[in-house]
Amino acid sequence: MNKNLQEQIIRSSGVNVLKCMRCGKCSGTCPSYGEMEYHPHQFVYMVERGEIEPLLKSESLYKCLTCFACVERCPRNVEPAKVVEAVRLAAVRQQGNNHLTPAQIPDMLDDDLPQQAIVTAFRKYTK
Amino acid sequence: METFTYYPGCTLRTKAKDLDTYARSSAEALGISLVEPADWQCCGGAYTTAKDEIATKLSAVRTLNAAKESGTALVTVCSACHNVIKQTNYDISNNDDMAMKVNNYLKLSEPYSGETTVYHYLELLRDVVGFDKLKEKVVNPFKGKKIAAYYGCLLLRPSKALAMDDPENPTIMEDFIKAIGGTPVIYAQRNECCGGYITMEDKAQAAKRSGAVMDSAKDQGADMVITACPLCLYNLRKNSGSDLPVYYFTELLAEALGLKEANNE
Amino acid sequence: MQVNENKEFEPVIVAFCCNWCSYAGADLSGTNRLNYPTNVKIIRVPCSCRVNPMFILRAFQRGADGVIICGCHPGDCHYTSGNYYARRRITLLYSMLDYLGIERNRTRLEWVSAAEGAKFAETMQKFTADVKKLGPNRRLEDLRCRKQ
Amino acid sequence: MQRIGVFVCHCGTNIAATVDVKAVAEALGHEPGVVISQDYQYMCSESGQNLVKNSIKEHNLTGVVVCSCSPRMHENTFRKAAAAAGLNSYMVEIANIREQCSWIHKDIATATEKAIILGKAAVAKVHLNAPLTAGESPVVKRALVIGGGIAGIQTALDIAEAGFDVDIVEKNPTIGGKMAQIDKTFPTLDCAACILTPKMVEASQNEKIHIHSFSEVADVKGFVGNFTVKIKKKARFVDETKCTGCGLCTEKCPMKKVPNEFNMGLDNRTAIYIPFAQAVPKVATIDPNYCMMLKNGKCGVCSKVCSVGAIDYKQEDRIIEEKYGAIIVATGFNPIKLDKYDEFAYNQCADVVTSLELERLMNAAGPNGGTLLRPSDKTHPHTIVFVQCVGSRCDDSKGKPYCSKICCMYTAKHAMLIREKYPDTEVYVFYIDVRTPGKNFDEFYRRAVEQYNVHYIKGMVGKVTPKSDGKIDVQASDLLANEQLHINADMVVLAAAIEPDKTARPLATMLTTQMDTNDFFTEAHPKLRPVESATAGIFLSGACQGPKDIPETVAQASAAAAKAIGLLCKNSITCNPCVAHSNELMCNGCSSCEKVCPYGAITYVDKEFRMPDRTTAIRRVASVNPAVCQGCGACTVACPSGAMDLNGFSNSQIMAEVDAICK
Repeated sequence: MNKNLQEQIIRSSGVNVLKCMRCGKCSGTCPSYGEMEYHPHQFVYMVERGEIEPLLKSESLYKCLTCFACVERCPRNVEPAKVVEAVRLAAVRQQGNNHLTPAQIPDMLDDDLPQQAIVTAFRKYTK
Repeated sequence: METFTYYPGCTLRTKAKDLDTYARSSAEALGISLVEPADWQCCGGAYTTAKDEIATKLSAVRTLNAAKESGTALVTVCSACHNVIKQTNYDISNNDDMAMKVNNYLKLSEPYSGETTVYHYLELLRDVVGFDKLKEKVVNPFKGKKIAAYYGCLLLRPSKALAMDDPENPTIMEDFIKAIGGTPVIYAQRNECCGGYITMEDKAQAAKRSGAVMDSAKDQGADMVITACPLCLYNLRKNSGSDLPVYYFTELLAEALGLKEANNE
Repeated sequence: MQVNENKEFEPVIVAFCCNWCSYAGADLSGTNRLNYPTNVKIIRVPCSCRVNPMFILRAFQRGADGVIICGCHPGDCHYTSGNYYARRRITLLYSMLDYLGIERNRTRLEWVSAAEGAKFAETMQKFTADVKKLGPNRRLEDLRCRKQ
Repeated sequence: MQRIGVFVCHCGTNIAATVDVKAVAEALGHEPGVVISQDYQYMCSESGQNLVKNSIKEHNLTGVVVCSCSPRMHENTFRKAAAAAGLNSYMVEIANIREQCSWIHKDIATATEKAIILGKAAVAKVHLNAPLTAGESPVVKRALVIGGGIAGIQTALDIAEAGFDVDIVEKNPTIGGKMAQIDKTFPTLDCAACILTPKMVEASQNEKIHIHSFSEVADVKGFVGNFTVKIKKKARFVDETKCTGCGLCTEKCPMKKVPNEFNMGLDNRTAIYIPFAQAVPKVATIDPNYCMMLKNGKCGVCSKVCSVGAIDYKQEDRIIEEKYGAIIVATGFNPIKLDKYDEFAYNQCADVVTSLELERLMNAAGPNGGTLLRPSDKTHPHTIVFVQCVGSRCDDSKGKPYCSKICCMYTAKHAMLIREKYPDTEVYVFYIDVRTPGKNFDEFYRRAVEQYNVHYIKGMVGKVTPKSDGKIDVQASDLLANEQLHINADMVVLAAAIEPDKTARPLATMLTTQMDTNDFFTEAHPKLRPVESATAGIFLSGACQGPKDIPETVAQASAAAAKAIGLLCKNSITCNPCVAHSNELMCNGCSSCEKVCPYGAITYVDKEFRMPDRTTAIRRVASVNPAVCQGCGACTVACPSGAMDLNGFSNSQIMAEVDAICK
């Protein structure tokens, strides 16, 4: 249980995790579910329990597509994607913890890849 | 002729020129003048919802403020730009703390507090031109063509901020398809994410998601898919493994209005 | 209420509520724990048409900063037509208050049904905020009535 | 000078938690005329009332102020207590420091300050109170039941049983309501029609019960014991007294493509129709939106085939007026619209249905004659997925905040019935919680799991994708297995939340009764007066007050009937003595009051007065009939000379309250 980290995530995301009624609809609707180690409902529950460290280290942070399906469909208006984003930001804000470096980019490019993809990746994965 | 501030965004200048040029020529034909602001900046591609992020929101506010200063509404075409700009505008209007911080940074001549109206090009067609009016101007209707609209995730969500259409049961693209003479195909995956954001890192996941979208559209009998997003177009064409053609909606618009050949000359 | 320069201005607001709709609406906002400022003090009357314009002037004279009258929605009056009488009387009172130079926003007539607890609370919040903006009622207050 | 006693109630912690009751009692003790000021934990309890009674006797009180809950709650309690101690009931005033103070404020200091001011206003008013004597008003021995579902039918039958006339107003062409559409009932699995239709017949044959079907309440005036109600009998274009219900017209009607609302639009009916075979009254109705004769004057087949000449294309809406002593609301519920939840593809796929639609699909009198077939292609479904809590238990922005209560049980019922009849069908139920409080309810659910092997999965469906081969991909989470599932289903059944009928809100306005934010009627007390509304003479029956299953609805219906009977048994009720009266010495005979009185309670009489010069003169003065006056006070304001005043709310009393608040 890490109170400081928990408070930071809650403040940064603006999400009230206590509104969750544990229906699992976020995970039922998540298009990236199969790729994730921790699923959307677990993000919410683990933040409620203050178990932030495992989330910070998890690859799941970079599997979330930020498609907001969970945000739109949550019956309790909990907005799980905003929790994932807040944890991801907390992770990449740590010194030397950028998920993406400019050096990696050339290998990922092809002729048709729109700029949008690169711009977005840098915004989401680096600080 | 009604004038609007037009924000193309980074991708429309390079890889998605089609989306841009057809949008411009069609607007002109429909009696709408799109004026690009000087020195616009990239919107950043993704909106950071975190409450403690301010810097990443500034470029979108500059664009919004440029429209405010010119006294016109702002029009975007790219789904991602639209999403970022509308979410920014919504938060500036509804979150005083954020509005204050943003304005403290920007030091504009007059603080910006969400005054600008933002239209997606589709909303422009629906709310300003009107689909009925558009229908009258169509010269090459897509008769008998079964067209599947792909909304993706950016155009509709979060619905509170985007307020464009019903997030689960949208009709704006279908109405557009009807206006240009086509037959819309409704399929359940039209508002699911194609996985575009992950395409650089995880091709397999992008292929799985875009494949699901294209399969669902094809399964319901679509002849083609249209989108407003360059990344969706790329991902659906490149990674889905489907033979179903994917176009920008503006390309079909220009063709229906009889402008496509003129453009290509 | 004395105007204390150090403290935020807290207006005195008198609310006349008809027994059948608005008083019940006020009770409902209580039952639903919907907050509104303590400045509002409710006087129960059988019907909005029981509110004599004289009561309103008396309130202003005694130092009230705002007076709000709440009744049933048009057409729903428990006594058939009382709220219409109230509406006409308030319209006349407005022209008199205009003549005296009392801001119109200090007096308000609102329709609140027994089912509208939320509307009651919102109306009171809004009215209190509006009266706060206007500041203390000085024009009509009879200083001889002021409690020292 | 009055001798006033002040009694401040703690209401447990309801008041005492936010208002310093001791400080209130102390402060009010210093008010002029107050001889005793006390606080007590529960002033409405017997010992609290005894405290009031004893104080009245001991201190020879002439006035009482109780600082407690709303006068709408306990004013009568304390008036009775005062009367028992020999003090006139109307010497009691209530300061509302609960609903209008402690419950809405959080800060103890300001809440206490406000409570003291409210108390002072009440003390100031009591100083000017005068003893009043209540008159009596007769009770009309007839009841009105609004809504003809199982709740309304049961209430009407019970009232009729007690010997009183009762009218049922039902907006549809037949009584029966939702229960008539249901196939089987839980937890006994007996057929709904088998237990409902005899009751419908009983209601129609009981000579004390008068059914106004296809009718609506248009207007309500009056008060407990004496309501005047206007009922709109909508034009059904068929003479009810002539129609025999033979059904020939419905067979011959050429307009056969009208969505059948009784079968939830799953099949079609004709433009002239009888909703279902056991309809009561069994009378045809013409739907003017589809009837070609009514739309363009071309057809008239029904009129030609009707042997009794019951068809009347010229029939118009008719308003009838009736007097009632009591009104019982039984307007019931509807499932919500599912447009907001199209991730479940309800609008995209015919085989995604609501539970009520499934009832019709399974019903022997339904569109498929009781064989469960998919609406799209009439084939047997082999995999069925049930989704719970669709629109229930939501954040306010997303749906209904309450639990719809009946879904867990009817889903277990559906699952069990399907497994019983079609053992080759796999049934999955996605649940958040299974809520089965009730007699034999959990046992019933367990039977579905253990005996019938229904797959209950803790989790929620997130996306439904219909496919062109007729299958439906259901994507859902299984929280216990920590897995995302894809089920290749043939049908999806959504347990849509239930909401009060749309007619309830306008009705509440007409009846001046309270509703909560979800449009359910509010009971007078959530525990102790669950079937009465806060408005005297209006009672609540069934799901209009909150989600309920059939046994609960029937229990509440009978309880509401008992309460109504209690009222109808009385020959008269004590009426309000707070009526207007005119000071003849001040009256100038101008007739202003007479013109504004909505009840015609004021008349003018010529009276002889002794003048100062010892002559006599005849003057025209106003006179109020206290039995007719309802005490609105319109006349008091109209009176230019200040002669007219209202008992209990006199000019001087209200001014005293104003002064106390403004000080």
